[in-house]
Amino acid sequence: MRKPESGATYIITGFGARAPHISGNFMHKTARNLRIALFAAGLLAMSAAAAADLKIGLSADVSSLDPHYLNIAPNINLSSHLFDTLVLVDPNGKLVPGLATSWRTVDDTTWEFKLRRGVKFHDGSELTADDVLFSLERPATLTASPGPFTSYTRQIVDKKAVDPYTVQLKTATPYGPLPLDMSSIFIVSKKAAQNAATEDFNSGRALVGTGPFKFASFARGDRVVLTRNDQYWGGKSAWDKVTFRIITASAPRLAALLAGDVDMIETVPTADLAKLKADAKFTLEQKISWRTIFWHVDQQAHRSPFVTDKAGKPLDKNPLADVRVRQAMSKAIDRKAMAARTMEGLALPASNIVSPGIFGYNDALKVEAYDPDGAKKLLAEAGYPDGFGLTLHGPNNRYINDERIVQTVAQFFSRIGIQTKVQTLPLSVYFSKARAGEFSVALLGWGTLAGDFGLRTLVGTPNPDTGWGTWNWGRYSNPQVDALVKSALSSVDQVKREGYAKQAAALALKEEAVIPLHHQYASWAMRRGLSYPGRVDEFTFAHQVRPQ
Amino acid sequence: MTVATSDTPLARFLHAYFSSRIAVIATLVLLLLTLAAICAPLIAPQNPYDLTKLDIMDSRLEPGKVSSDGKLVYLMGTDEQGRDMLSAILYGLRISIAVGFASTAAALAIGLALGMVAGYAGGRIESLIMRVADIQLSFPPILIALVLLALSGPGVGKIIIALIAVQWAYYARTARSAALVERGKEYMEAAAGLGLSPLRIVLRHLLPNCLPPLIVIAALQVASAISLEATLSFLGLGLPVTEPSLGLLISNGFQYLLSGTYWISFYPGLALLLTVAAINLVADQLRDVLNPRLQGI
Amino acid sequence: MITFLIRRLLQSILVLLVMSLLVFLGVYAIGNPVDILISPDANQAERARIIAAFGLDQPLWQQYLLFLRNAAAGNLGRSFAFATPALGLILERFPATMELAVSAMLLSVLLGIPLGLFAGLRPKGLAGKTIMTASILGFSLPTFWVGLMLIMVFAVKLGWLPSSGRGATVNVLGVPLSFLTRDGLEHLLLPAFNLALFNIALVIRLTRAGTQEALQQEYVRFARAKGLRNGRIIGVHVLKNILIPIVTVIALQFGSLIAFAIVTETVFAWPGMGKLIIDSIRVLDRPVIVAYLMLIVTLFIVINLVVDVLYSLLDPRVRLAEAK
Amino acid sequence: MDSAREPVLEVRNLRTEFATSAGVVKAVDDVSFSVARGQIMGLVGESGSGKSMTGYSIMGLIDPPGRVAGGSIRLNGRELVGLAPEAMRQLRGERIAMIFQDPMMTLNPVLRIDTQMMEAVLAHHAVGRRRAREMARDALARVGIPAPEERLSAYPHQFSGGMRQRVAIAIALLNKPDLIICDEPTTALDVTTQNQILYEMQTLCRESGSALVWITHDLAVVAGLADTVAVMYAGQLVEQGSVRQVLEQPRHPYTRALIASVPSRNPRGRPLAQITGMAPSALTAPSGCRFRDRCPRATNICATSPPVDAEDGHDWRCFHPVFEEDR
Repeated sequence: MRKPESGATYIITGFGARAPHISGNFMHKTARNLRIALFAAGLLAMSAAAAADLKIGLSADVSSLDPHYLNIAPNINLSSHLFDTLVLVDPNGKLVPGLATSWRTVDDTTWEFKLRRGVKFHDGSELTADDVLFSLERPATLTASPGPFTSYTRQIVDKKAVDPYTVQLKTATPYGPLPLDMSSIFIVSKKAAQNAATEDFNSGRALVGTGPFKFASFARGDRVVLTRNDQYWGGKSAWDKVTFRIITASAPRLAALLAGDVDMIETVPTADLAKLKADAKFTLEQKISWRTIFWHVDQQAHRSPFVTDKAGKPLDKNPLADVRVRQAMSKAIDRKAMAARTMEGLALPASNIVSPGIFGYNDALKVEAYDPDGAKKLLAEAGYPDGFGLTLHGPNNRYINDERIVQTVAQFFSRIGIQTKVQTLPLSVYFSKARAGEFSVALLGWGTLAGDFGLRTLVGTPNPDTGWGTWNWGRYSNPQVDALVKSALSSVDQVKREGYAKQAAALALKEEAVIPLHHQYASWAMRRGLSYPGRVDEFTFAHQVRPQ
Repeated sequence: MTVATSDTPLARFLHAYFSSRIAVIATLVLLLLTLAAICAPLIAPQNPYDLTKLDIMDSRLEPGKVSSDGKLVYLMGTDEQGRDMLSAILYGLRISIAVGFASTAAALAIGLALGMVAGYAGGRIESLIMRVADIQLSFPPILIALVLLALSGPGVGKIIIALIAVQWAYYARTARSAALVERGKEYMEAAAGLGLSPLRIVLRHLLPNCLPPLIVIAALQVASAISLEATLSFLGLGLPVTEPSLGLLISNGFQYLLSGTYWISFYPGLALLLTVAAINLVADQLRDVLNPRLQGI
Repeated sequence: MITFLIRRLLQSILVLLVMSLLVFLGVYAIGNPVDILISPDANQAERARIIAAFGLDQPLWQQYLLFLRNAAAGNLGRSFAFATPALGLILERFPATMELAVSAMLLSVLLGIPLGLFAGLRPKGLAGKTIMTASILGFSLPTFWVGLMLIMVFAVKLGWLPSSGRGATVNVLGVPLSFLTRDGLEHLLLPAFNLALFNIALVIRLTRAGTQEALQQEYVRFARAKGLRNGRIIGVHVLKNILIPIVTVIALQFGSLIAFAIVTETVFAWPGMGKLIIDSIRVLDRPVIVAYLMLIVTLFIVINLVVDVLYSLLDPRVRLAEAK
Repeated sequence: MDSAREPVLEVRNLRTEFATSAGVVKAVDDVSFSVARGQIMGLVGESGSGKSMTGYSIMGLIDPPGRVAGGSIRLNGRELVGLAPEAMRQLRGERIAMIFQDPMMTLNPVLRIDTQMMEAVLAHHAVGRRRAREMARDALARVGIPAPEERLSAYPHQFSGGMRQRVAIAIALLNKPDLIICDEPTTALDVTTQNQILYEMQTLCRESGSALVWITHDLAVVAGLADTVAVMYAGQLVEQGSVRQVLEQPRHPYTRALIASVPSRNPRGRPLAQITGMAPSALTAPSGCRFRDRCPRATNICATSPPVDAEDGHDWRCFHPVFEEDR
């Protein structure tokens, strides 16, 4: 753990220059934490052998152990225990050194990553630039994947190992978020993985990483067992053995914690928060998540599929295309009441599409105040004094209390005269239909560690050639916003980049490109005696769980 | 019962039927529940489907609490949307019972028609209908409904279709075997000999004789349709959230069970239990009375 | 006998074809699995490439024909979500579901027959009536609700049994089984009981009805006239006769148990096929859905055959008819 | 009645009642008779007359809601009414046996013959299974079943009706009982088989000395088989005596009508005599003389209970008995 080189090197984090020496701080703090952890672990190990076992109830199934196969949260969560990335994300969403100790731009389109020296894979071999290059190439070779990691490697047009501990990556155009992309690609051992198929990862044979844990066993749909990697470069974990139990239904997951079958669970059902808070046997940890919940609103001028007059006849003109109507809808929502009641405290009213603290968050934007009278006035101005008919769509069981959010918002809309109906659908149907533009107003939750990324995908003008607006269901389009986002993405200077991102956000949200509702809280509950920092990206990392 | 002395078949049936105290109670409970379901809009304190009537600030109130505008006492508490549970249960009962009865009635009609046609016509038509029915009966109802709903998406109409698809074969098979028995009897030949039209023979002669076992099966099927609907709703494949049936109410309240907010799940559960148990008991008694030899479930 | 088997086989193949076609049409109508599984940051070009990689860009009939060709060669395709052969994925979870279903079946027989016998022998008594009323409840209670109640009472409140999951397993002939360990048995008890509940009620009612009918039979009267003890009359003469319909129904119910395991597995986080199929439906993992249904159909064919065999073993009259 | 011989079975004022929702039904009402060793008594009546109930009462096989409400049943002098269930069980199949009407139904279809025979031995005697099997085989041989050893391992459905009834008879004879009650055992069989079995039963009884109560609706059977005969109507004995007395000089109008309705007794060409009206059940029978609605000789007095008259061991229950001169 060497101090980063000075001079031309600057450490890049999600917050860019605002925390130039975060890396050093991180090292220091980590070391102290580790000492404490080791001490505590030692104590516990003396008192009871089982104390070094940790059982965690996960809310989603791990579908594959291949770290490059499917880009979904549960898989990434697990892979993070076995593998490292060049750039790591700290609990607050900031980028910190991982297998790369530092990175810098050589020129506008070339990035250089310095590798940590002396890092050992689980099989004892040492990490070199070869493994990194191999790992960056591998996602593109997994053509059978429906959700590949190629989104994070596609900007790289060329890569080379300058020496065994230095890697250079080249992009076609200036590209600021590359380090963020590098936080998503797990570095595997070339030796173990080069001839391995996905099956070999699932059996554990090819599961050779540098992470804090080694693979022990995997019972699909039931549990994954890991054991400690004593050679971990970041210090030994407090846990000899970690068992992840997969309990997707929320009530049984909580029951498992209450019954003592697991030590800790993620995604605590909101219904039980109050009870757990009051129970001295358990500790609750909450953290604002990166996930923002908002409405996509169909902004096409012509007829919208679920907008009708009050009698149910389709309207030829789409009222939602009028910014005043969208503002009225936003004012009609009592976000505070919803956070308190529908979300039972697990939400922070939102004004942005990224959470506070995330790169690109614009704190100049204020949460729209609850103002039903103002909303009615705006509706009248827009020519709908009596409102109109509308159906809200949402997924069931994708985001925290999603089905209830839709219903509560329907309540609010009804009060300003918009006759609102609700339809919630299973994900399988929902995403396909939403993507096909079959809804008028549809709920989406989005988590990202960079505001410009989010804007590009959510409100950028949809264009298959540039890959913009892939999740822009409302088909909002503003060339000014597009231009600003483009400037942000191509800025390798992170301060400038964030500036553009904030401007773009302000512009888009002033026009209610989407109607933000809230940032959800991620939650963890654990037996007393454990502590977890809580992660903005909602992941549950055993190595960050500490005995108190 | 007062009808005990007269001696029409109906009177005999009624007398036998009401000789069991449990059956009397079950029938009364069922009538009461059905009445409550039919009159739900009249007797419910709130229209739980009217979003303007709900107030999120009243969410998860305990039974007996007063609404924030002071106008309403929530006898069975409120759910997470601030919906009066009593009203929601009454409306939910309405949907559950409607779904149960509608799907059974439709399945009965379809199954009866196909079964009679099979039994009466015989030959290739018979073997085709019965082959399909047999194949379908070899699969558990929940599996068929699950696949159909997964493929069609949720909705009242779709769940009714799924429940019809699950049930029709029972009736078809029963109707056919009853028709076969009747077909062999002399009066059928006589009727045919008299030149009566096949339709008339089926309606006037076959139908009445097929009915008793079918009524019993139908009664049992109403109960199982209601609980199947509840189960499918629990799996997220049933009805839309805004117009919850009993099963959906239970599954909405499911995650509150451990936290002590029991009423969201408990009262609908009780209503469902009462409804299904009452129907089952009625069906049980019907079987005993209509056809003592009809065995099994 | 052979024509019977051939006919069954043809029938089953037809069912398989219809089923798979339904799934293809259905999944096609619902949506595109890629939309659910795709990485949020993927662009349109990547999406198109993935769709092409799965062959989902081809006309449906071509996809179906390709599936048929592969299926004929024993290849049911690879799961979209898991990247492993769909059939292997299901077979991996098959033992857990089978274990659950078999335990539930045993429980329903072991509890249902004695209770039903008791109720049948004393239909007017308080205990008999209580059993019958309880069996109505067993029919009427929603499985998922009972499941959570069981967890609440036995795992959370009393702390006697674990709340969910499968316990330690032991490999027997390469099949992981959990009922051989204490931990495994403890984990098995609640879900098995939950799953068995409906069938316990069913067996009780069948047994009671059968007992009451058997008691009316002349052979029981004759047995009594022979001066046999009650135990023998009930244990041999009555039981052996009512076992025939019970065994038939229970064996046929086995398919239903496997299907209903979907609910129990969801509630108890039991890592069986049922959970897999629900998840697969959620993400439109067509190969898994098709493979699951294929396996289930095959299983049911086997069950039906087993029922026929059992029937002839139990009922000598059938055995003779077969021998002729 | 033959008082010279010691009665094996002596029934006095037997009353068997059934509690139904419509009230108490007297299925057997004030029935008295006795049967001596080696003797065969025919118990005749229409269906529903209570003759089978009488048999079941003797066997102790009356189930709730029925019960033996009064009277006495003595077997070799031992009182059976009120006997403890276990003591009664020990007698059943051992000292008294019963054979039922339908041989298709009496044998358990899912148990092998040897099982069903051996259990009858083992329920009463502490013998080994081998011995029990030998006894079973011998019993089969005795009732004329060829290749008894092989037939032992067969199932009931592999036998014809007549053979099955022989098996039932063999089972009844297994423990050499003092009394055998036969409840229309030949009704379901064809005439040839019926005659064979009748003959064999008679022989077997004479050999073993068992007393026999033969319940039937068929007077012709009684005529060829029995020593004495008792006629039942609506739960009561209306007439009894020796076969000769009852069949040749019937005193009760019902007995007379019954005899007149037997085809072989009718001269050729004359229509069969029919008893008018429906045979009553014990529930629907009128008070007083139960036959009075259907009786051509009935008068007002018949509304009261008729007395029992007796003459030379021949007794009848009638106000207006038929004598020779009336014919």
